[in-house]
Amino acid sequence: MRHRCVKPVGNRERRRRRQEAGSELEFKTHVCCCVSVFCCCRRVCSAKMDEALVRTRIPQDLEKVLGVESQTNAKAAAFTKAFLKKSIQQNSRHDLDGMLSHKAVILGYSRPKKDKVKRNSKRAKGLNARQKRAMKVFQIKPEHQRYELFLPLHELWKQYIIDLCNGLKPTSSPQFVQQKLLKADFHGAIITVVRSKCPSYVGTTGILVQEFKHVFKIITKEDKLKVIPKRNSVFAVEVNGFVSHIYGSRFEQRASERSAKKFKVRGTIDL
Amino acid sequence: MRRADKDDKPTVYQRVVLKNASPHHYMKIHLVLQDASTRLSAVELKQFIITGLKSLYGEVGAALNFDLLKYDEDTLTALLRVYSRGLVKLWSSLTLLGSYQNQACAFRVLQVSPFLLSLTGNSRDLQLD
Amino acid sequence: MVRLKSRYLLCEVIVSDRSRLLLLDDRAIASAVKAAVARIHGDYGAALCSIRFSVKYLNAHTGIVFLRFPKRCYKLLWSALPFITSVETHRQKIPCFLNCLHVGGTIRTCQKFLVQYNTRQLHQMLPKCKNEEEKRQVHKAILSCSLTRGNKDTIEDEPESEEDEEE
Amino acid sequence: MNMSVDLDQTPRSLLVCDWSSFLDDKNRVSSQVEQLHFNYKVSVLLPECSSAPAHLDSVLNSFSSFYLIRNLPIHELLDKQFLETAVYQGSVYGLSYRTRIDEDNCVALMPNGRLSLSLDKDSYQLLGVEGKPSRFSNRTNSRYVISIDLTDNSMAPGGRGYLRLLTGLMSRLHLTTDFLLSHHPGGGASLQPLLSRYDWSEHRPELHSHALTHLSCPELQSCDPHSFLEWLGAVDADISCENSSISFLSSLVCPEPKTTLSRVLRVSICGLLLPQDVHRLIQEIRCYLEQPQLESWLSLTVHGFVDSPVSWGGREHGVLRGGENFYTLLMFHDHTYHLHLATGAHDTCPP
Repeated sequence: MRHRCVKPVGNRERRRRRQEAGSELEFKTHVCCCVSVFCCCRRVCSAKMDEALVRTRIPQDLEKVLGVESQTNAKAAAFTKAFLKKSIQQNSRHDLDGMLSHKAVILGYSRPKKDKVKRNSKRAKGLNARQKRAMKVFQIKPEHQRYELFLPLHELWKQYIIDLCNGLKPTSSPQFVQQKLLKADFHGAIITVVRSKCPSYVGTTGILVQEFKHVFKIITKEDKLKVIPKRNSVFAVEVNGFVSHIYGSRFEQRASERSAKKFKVRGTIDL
Repeated sequence: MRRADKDDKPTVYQRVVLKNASPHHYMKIHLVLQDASTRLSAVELKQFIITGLKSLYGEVGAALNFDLLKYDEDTLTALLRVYSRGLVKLWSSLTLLGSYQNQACAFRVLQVSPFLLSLTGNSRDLQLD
Repeated sequence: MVRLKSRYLLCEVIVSDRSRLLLLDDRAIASAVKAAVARIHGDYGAALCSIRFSVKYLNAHTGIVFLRFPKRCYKLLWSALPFITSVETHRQKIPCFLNCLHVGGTIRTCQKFLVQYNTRQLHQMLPKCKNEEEKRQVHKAILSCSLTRGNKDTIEDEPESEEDEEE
Repeated sequence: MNMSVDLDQTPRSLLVCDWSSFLDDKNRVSSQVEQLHFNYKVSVLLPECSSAPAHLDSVLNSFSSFYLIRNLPIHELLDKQFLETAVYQGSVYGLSYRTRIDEDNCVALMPNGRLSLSLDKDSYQLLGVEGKPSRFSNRTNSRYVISIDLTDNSMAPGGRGYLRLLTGLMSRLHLTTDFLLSHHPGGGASLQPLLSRYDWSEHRPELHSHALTHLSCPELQSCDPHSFLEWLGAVDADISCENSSISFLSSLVCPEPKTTLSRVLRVSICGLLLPQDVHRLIQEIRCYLEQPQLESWLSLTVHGFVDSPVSWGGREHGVLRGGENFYTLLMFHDHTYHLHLATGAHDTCPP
């Protein structure tokens, strides 16, 4: 952390100075290098188990066999120094450049966002709209578009509403029933369009098989699947003699979201 | 304003279409008074309408020419004739006339037409009982 | 750009006794115009006059008045101006009438006209001068007529010089 | 000078003037008369005549009677028996009574078998039959006009359109109005099956005649149409034209040049009048005019119903201020005639 904060400034500083006075910088780098070389040597030596062993003189007999002449201690030390200096100097210089460029990379570095990754993983669990469409998940096959197939659903729905409204006796108040119906699920209800801005929708009746945000899909007695926009239409739902009118324009939510939604008490009844 | 399509022999067949050419407009109005027993003469009625015009449109409005063609004192129903350009002024001042001699009153405009003839044949008067 | 269009009426207040001109102020003129409009055009006119009517500028020395009316009804309001016969100010009734000199869409055009008008007046005055001193003064005044000087200066200066000559 | 703002504008009005002769093959009087289906009032002005001639009187008295049904559900007009006895045979004239076209739902059944409904927005949305926005409603459509041809195949009893309209009128929009009915040529006999089920009454057109004396009359051949109509209206409404131009109350005067007629007879007849009867009357008047007389002209004015949803032909009609749709036929001795047709605002041009 500290590095990230401090070094870029120093780096920039240094670059600026290099531009100002190239020679001075050169010199400084050299000094720097020397220091680092020394450090290196020392580290290398200590890493090697025994320095003394290296520096021991080669025995006389071996000297003869190999045809080399052992140097004096001081001479050898000088050589090693020179050799190391020569060979390592290049590397250290390289490193320095590398470090400089590396630091520049640090400048623009940003922390990977963890939550994004999380969301991605979450989304990947389901299908997106296009995939759903391609796979026709929510489409009812033509051979299944039959009114009598959905009659049991309607029976279930009736039972559900009666349970929801505590038996739905004729004595129960319409306000109470409407309050319950407002939050109820309508899949399986028999709905009728009683008013619409578009006259051709008026009078259409059938079992509600699917509800989307903006449309109802109903299946009519003639086994036709009809898609009816909620907007600009009024629907009537009949349960045990209670007829409720639903203003579609005020009902434009998904069935699941509706339960949590608060409805406005007053509003225009105009389409 | 005018469109005329004439045949080759204008003496034989001629058709003229007049659009917005009527110089006058005619109004059938009915005065409703708070106290139904109050009677107005024709002169009083015209004077009353002129005061209405004067309060809404000032002296220029009071100078607006209109005729009280017919007035029935029993039913307080009158026929007015006004130049087409003054129709809106007259009508609006009738609407805003609210009191006659400190009693509330209102003018009901029954029918307005650019033809006097059409005021004599209003099918809304048909009574079948 | 959309803007509210107005018409500026450049009028001069004509009084018999010029010294009483100095008694005039904006509010007196405005109320006189409003009263005249209400009398001539009734409630309808008074309502139109209450929207964007204002007295933009009044020079009490020369009696020059700028009136602003909304463009859509300026003719109606204008028609009431000849009916102003007196302006009441400081509990005094000043008999006067308004003479409309120019109608413009902006104050600037009205000002240009006013400068031109006053120059013309000075030119007419030149032959009538009696002595050299007067002639010299009128010459000076004509030469000083231009719009390049400060806006208000021109308006105020020239009429004053004109006035000097008259006296 | 246009001082005020939009204060001198008046809604549109149309006056069509035709000058022609009955002897001309191209004259269209009979079609123009027949296209105005719902006539409320016919008034005839007979100059130099103190009592109506016998044959004119007989024609006026033989105007067919009409029927008023109270609280008729409109779906009864789609009744199969009614369609077969009345609509398909002859021509039936039906119009809702005491409904105002600017506030209520109006229904008209035209002789060509078209049913025209002028409905307010809420009723239209309930009914569920395709219609058109009315020319009389402004930007927000508050009135719709539905026009249905009952003689069409789809509107035959049992057909798709028929069932749709029937269920709409029976179950959703319970449209009930007082209804005026008349039938040509069957009269009451063709309507009897429908009438017998409801509260109905038969009405004769009301006949009024009024004699006027010393009437000043303009020169008709050269008179400006508007002045002529004004004069005729003044005569019809009993308005005196004897004013001086300086009188306070009224300055209405008879247009110059003028003559004075010693006697004038004004005959008017009110009710639901059939165009066929009007046509018969015109023929009779032409015969009457051929006799040598003092004054050789005669005028006939026919007023349409103000609240009818249709005027000439099947074109839409409405009330903006006056709802005028009338025509005046001024006939002369030499078989020439002047025909003035007038409609109010937003109506289409008469034929």
